[in-house]
Amino acid sequence: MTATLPTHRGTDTAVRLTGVRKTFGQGTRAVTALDGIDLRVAPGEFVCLLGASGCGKTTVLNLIAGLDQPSAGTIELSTSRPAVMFQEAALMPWLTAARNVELPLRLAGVKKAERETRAAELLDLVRLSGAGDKRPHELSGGMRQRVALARALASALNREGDGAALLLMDEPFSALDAITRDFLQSELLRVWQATGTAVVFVTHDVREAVRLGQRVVLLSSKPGRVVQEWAVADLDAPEGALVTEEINGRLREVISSHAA
Amino acid sequence: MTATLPTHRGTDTAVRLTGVRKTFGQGTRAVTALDGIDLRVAPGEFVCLLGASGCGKTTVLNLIAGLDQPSAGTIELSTSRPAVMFQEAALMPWLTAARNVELPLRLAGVKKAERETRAAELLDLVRLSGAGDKRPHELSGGMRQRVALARALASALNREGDGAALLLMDEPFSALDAITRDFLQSELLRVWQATGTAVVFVTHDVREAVRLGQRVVLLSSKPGRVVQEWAVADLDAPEGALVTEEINGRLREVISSHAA
Amino acid sequence: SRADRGDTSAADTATDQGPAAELRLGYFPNVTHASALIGLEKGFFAKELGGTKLVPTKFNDGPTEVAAFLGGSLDAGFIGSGPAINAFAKSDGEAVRLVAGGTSAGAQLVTSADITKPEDLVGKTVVTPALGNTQDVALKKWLVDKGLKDRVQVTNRENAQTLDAFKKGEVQAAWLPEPWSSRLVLDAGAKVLLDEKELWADGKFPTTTLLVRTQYLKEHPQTVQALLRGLLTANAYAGSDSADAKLAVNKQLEALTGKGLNAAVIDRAFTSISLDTDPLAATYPRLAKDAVTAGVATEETKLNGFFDLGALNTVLKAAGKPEADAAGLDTK
Amino acid sequence: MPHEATAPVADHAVEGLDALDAPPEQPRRRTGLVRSVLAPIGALVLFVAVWQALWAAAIWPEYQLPAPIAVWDQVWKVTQTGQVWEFLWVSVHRAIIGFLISLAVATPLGLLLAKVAIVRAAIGPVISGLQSLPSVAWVPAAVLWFGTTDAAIYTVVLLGAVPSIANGLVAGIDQIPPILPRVGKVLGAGRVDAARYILLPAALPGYLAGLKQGWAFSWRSLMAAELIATSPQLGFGLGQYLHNGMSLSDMSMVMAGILLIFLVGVGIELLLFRPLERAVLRARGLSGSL
Amino acid sequence: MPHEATAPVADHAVEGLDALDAPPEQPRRRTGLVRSVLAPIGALVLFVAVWQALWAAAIWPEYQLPAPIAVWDQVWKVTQTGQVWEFLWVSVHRAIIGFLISLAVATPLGLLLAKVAIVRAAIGPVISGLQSLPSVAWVPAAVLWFGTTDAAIYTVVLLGAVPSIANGLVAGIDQIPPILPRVGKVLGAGRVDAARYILLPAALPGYLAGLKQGWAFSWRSLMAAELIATSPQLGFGLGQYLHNGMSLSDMSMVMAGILLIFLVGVGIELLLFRPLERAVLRARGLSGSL
Ligand SMILES: Nc1ncnc2c1ncn2[C@@H]1O[C@H](COP(=O)(O)OP(=O)(O)OP(=O)(O)O)[C@@H](O)[C@H]1O
Ligand SMILES: Nc1ncnc2c1ncn2[C@@H]1O[C@H](COP(=O)(O)OP(=O)(O)OP(=O)(O)O)[C@@H](O)[C@H]1O
Ligand SMILES: [Mg+2]
Ligand SMILES: [Mg+2]
Repeated sequence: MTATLPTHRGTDTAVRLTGVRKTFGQGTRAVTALDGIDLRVAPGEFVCLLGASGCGKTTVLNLIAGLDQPSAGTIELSTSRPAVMFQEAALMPWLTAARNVELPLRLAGVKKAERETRAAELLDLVRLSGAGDKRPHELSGGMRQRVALARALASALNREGDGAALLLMDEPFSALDAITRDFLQSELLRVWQATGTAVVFVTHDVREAVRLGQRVVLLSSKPGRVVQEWAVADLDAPEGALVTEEINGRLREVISSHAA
Repeated sequence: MTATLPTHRGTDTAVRLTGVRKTFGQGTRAVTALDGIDLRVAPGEFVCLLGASGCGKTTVLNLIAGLDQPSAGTIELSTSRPAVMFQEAALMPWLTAARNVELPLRLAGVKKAERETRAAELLDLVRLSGAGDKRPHELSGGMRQRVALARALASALNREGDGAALLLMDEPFSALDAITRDFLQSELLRVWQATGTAVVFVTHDVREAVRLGQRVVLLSSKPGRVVQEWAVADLDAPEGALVTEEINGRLREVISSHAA
Repeated sequence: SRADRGDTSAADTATDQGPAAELRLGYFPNVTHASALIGLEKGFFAKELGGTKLVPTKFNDGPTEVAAFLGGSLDAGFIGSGPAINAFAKSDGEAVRLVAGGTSAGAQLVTSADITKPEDLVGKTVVTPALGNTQDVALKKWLVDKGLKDRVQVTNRENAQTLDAFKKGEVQAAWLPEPWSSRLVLDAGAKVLLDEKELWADGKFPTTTLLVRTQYLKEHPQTVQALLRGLLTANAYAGSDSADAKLAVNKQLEALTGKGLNAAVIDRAFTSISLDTDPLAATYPRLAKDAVTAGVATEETKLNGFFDLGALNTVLKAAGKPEADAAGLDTK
Repeated sequence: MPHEATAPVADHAVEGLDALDAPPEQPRRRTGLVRSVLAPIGALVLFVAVWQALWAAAIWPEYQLPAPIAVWDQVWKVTQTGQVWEFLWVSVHRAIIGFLISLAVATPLGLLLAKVAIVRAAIGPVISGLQSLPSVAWVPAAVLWFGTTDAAIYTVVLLGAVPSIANGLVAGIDQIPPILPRVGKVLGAGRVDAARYILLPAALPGYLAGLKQGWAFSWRSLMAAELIATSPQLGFGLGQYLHNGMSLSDMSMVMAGILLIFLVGVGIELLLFRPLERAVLRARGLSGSL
Repeated sequence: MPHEATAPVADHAVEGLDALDAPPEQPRRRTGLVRSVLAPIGALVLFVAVWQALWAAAIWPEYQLPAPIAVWDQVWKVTQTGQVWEFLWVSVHRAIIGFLISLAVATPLGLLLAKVAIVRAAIGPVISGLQSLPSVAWVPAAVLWFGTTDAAIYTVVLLGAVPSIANGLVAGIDQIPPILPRVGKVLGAGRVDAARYILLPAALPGYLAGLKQGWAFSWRSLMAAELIATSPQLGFGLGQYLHNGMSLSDMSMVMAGILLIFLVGVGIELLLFRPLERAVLRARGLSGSL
């Protein structure tokens, strides 16, 4: 996993959301999930998105990925197609784990032999070297999540000269044990540093957010709005613990204010 | 949610697994997920199951629930049908959230009016009072998980005179933010104390396991075996932190020994 | 088992039960079933049947009518001589009896203008309406006689299709019953190469006959006689007032199929058929033999017992007409 | 305005399927309305225009390709005389009764086939084999066994529709994500409850596809069966009308018959299956391009 | 031993569908083998026994219910003379060619219908309407337009099978969990790639169900066409054999014809669709009771 790709820090933003609103449904059943989201991610930046369950994090990622259209506001991207890891594993049930990882390479027209090597490397990275020929239904929940991670990385790493790269991840480690999670966090950081891709990372684990991110963005719920941001790059352990405390407190506030 | 049901501490075990082995597939593709599992859960006991991703925790729960048959060994249950919360939400896509929660009651022949009241109470409990008439695809990942939790609770609370009750939960809070998770942990403890049901609880969060459980059971992987157990009932905060440290260390050992 | 019990069918034990409550009468919407059409249009059958309810049932093809006979859901019916023999043969001489003739003659081999003698047919395909039907047997027998058997192809098509195919030039020859031979001649410019009349003594051969279910015949002979009286009246009417009879036929055709034939076709068709209650029993052994010669059947059907002309002769006698002859085929 | 007219039918049908918890329709967008009314009409107009052009070019003689207007005249004629209502009534009511009986027979059969391995192994292939038998092949046998009665007609229809619906249900059940029946089991569903509350609703999209095919088979088989005979007991249906056109080799009548049969097929699709399908898929968030 | 014989065919078929990444068959358990061979045979034996018993009881006269042996004699006769191979060859090769053409036409059509809303609105109902037109209705028209040639026969077969396959594919695509096409999109699949790598394989279970129905339609339509259109150019197929049985009112010949047609249907099911279906479902962990 030593692939290095040209980084594109030339443009000044990887993503910019301006006044984005998203409403699902019509009439009386309409739900406004997001309202007036402004967010800018610099090229190569690692941004963590936090918020209560159901506040609209997934919706933000979907909008950035171009899978949904905002009801209002604009979204600018410097890349034509970000790599996405969904909240569900969403593996193709008819493909083995290895073939699932190969899929983005196949779609990009990579040759079979190279595809296979790269998929094997990525499966190795997520500690699933032996499970390449298993089908999704034969994998445990955490294994499926790791295959999805490998697939997202395959998609992220396979982009040549395509603007600033961008990786969107929706709770990628939620189904993993602490040790595997630790390990994969480091691997993710390594990949991020090596490729200089911008990352938008959704998580529920505040400590994870502080550990990984350069910036933490907190969303409120119903409707989702940006409540506060913290710069958390290069904090040492005690500082990190402090910020974590602070974010947790703010999160609690936001949730209870909503519940009230 | 003040339903109290007759507790059945009369029998001496809620579940007993003896020498359980589980192999998936045949021939060269055979995978032994579990090998020689011995586990006893007393009535009313709260047992947490820990282990690396893919070590066989879900398989243990499936065997206890009677959804799979062990390849060897015996499983005894004092209840005819444990309540289960799966790792995936597994909601019925054609039913609204409220109807999903009502489903176990409907299958038990509960009257419509009562069903609706109870489902509303449970949705309230998981903080989804407003989402009762939404369909699964309109819910966020965390919301789906909470509906599944409400459904499992509906199934667990609706048992009259059916041996010792048993609740199996597979990473029930993995998709939830810290605050909601805290809240639901307390609610779960309250329900557990009120009903005296035995609980087998799978989690990746060691602190959660120590906080909730009376006993923590650690599984090794490939094949899954019981490595060690800790009694963690009624620990105070520093003791808890110590045990958490210890379990984490052991978990790290188990995983790296496997990786070696 | 079946063998020990022997086949004692209900028909053998049936006894006269007086007039029936209902008579289910089968027929085709076709000129060769003219007696039936006239009788129905003019109410001759209903009048004679009196209290017996007449249920006319229109069929589209012989085999289905045979199936209805064998299945017991039809009491009497006009039908071609080929299927009639089949119905008798396939039920081992049980299910049906031939009680009267309907129409005789009315079939021609028509061809395109360039075919002027039988030998011109070599290498060509001749069409008949259906395998084993009256025209099919006649054509194949004729080919054998002419020594053309293996040099001329025979195929079956629905008459309507034959007409279109002839117009398109896909087909150059067909052996067809009325009104189709007339339609080919008048609408599609075909020429008559051979009229089947020429092959039979007196130019008479059975085209349509009247079958009755054996059990019905035994239980309700009076009803069958009433039906036959109606048939005689219809034939007589056709003989005396043929213009109106043609009109009646066309009216029925229009009611049944939504469209009548044009007058010229009806006129021409009527000249080649004759409506006669004589079943022409004497021709049947030859028909049975021809079927074997033609290769349609493997063994000659035994026709003994096929005819039951008692009712017909009673009616004919009452009308002061000569009795019909069963040619010895009325006993087993 | 076929579309607006369908809404109540759909709702009603959905109510009837309340057991399966199909949802109320969601509000419809205007573009959808316009599209679903205008698009088929556009397609129709285009088709007739091409036909008229071909006919006007006189490449084929009239008896091979009648003018659109000639076909329309035939339809108009039977409409004027009111006969068309008789045909439609005779055929449609029979097809619907036949379809409903098939449904009642095929649903338990499909459940058995899908869920009981031995039944599937034993008669699964037979059911598929039956499906591949042409309806006309059954006509003589049915008449022989049941006479020229409605029973014969329904036999032919059932032999066509039952295997198709049962196979559709089996396919639908085969595709259910296995977790759902497992959930049903742990929630305490017995065999019957599992079928009623889990399998049937979960298989509903596939089952509906099977029902559509089943309806097509019923209707086709009925048309074949109506060729049997016409009598006061059997009435005069569309199949007979078509057959008469054929035996008269009247192309415009044949095309009018085809048109009427086709219109009934399209009508049932638009009035019944389309809204049902739409409601079922929407409720599951499977809207696709609907 | 139909079962063992099927394995290579299945593997081959799966290879042909490599594009769709169907998996190799998994090792089969002995019980499965026994069951899938013995159960249908058991069902067959039971059926013949009941038939024989009914016949022996002589409730119906021989001409309504021929003895099993009489039907068998007919089959034996055509087998002896070798004619049966001609019938089978003529019919089966035609059905297969017709089916393959239908497949090639219906697959892109189905994709268009499923994914392009305007196409669906415009011609979706037409396709369903076409499906409900009996094949017999097309025969005279096809013969009129194309003469008694293979073209006429294939026209009838296509008109039967294409709508059915296309509708099956549409139903399959409608049921794809929406997340999968979304995944395809973010992984960079264009329209064609999405169809090839995501939609078609994801819809494969439903598509296969549609193919089964499509095959049934091809075969039925072919039989209907053969029943009506006959000529020396067209050869002598099973439909013609059946038709001759009907013309001669020979019940045992009719039943022998039905039997042969049925056996081909069952054979294709057992040799082709069953193993394919099994492989596809197994690969996805949807084994159910297979
Ligand atoms: N149906 C199956 N077929 C084959 N192998 C299976 C099957 N189900 C589970 N396994 C294997 O059994 C092992 C244990 O799986 P299990 O789902 O119990 O893990 P787990 O402990 O729940 O993991 P996680 O924490 O990731 O959910 C895994 O290696 C998995 O690949
Ligand atoms: N297709 C949809 N239709 C209607 N409502 C929707 C739809 N998708 C999302 N929502 C609503 O939008 C809100 C935000 O959902 P989203 O999935 O973005 O939450 P989230 O922040 O990702 O939550 P979680 O942490 O639980 O995954 C929720 O209230 C949800 O009910
Ligand atoms: Mg989310
Ligand atoms: Mg698990």
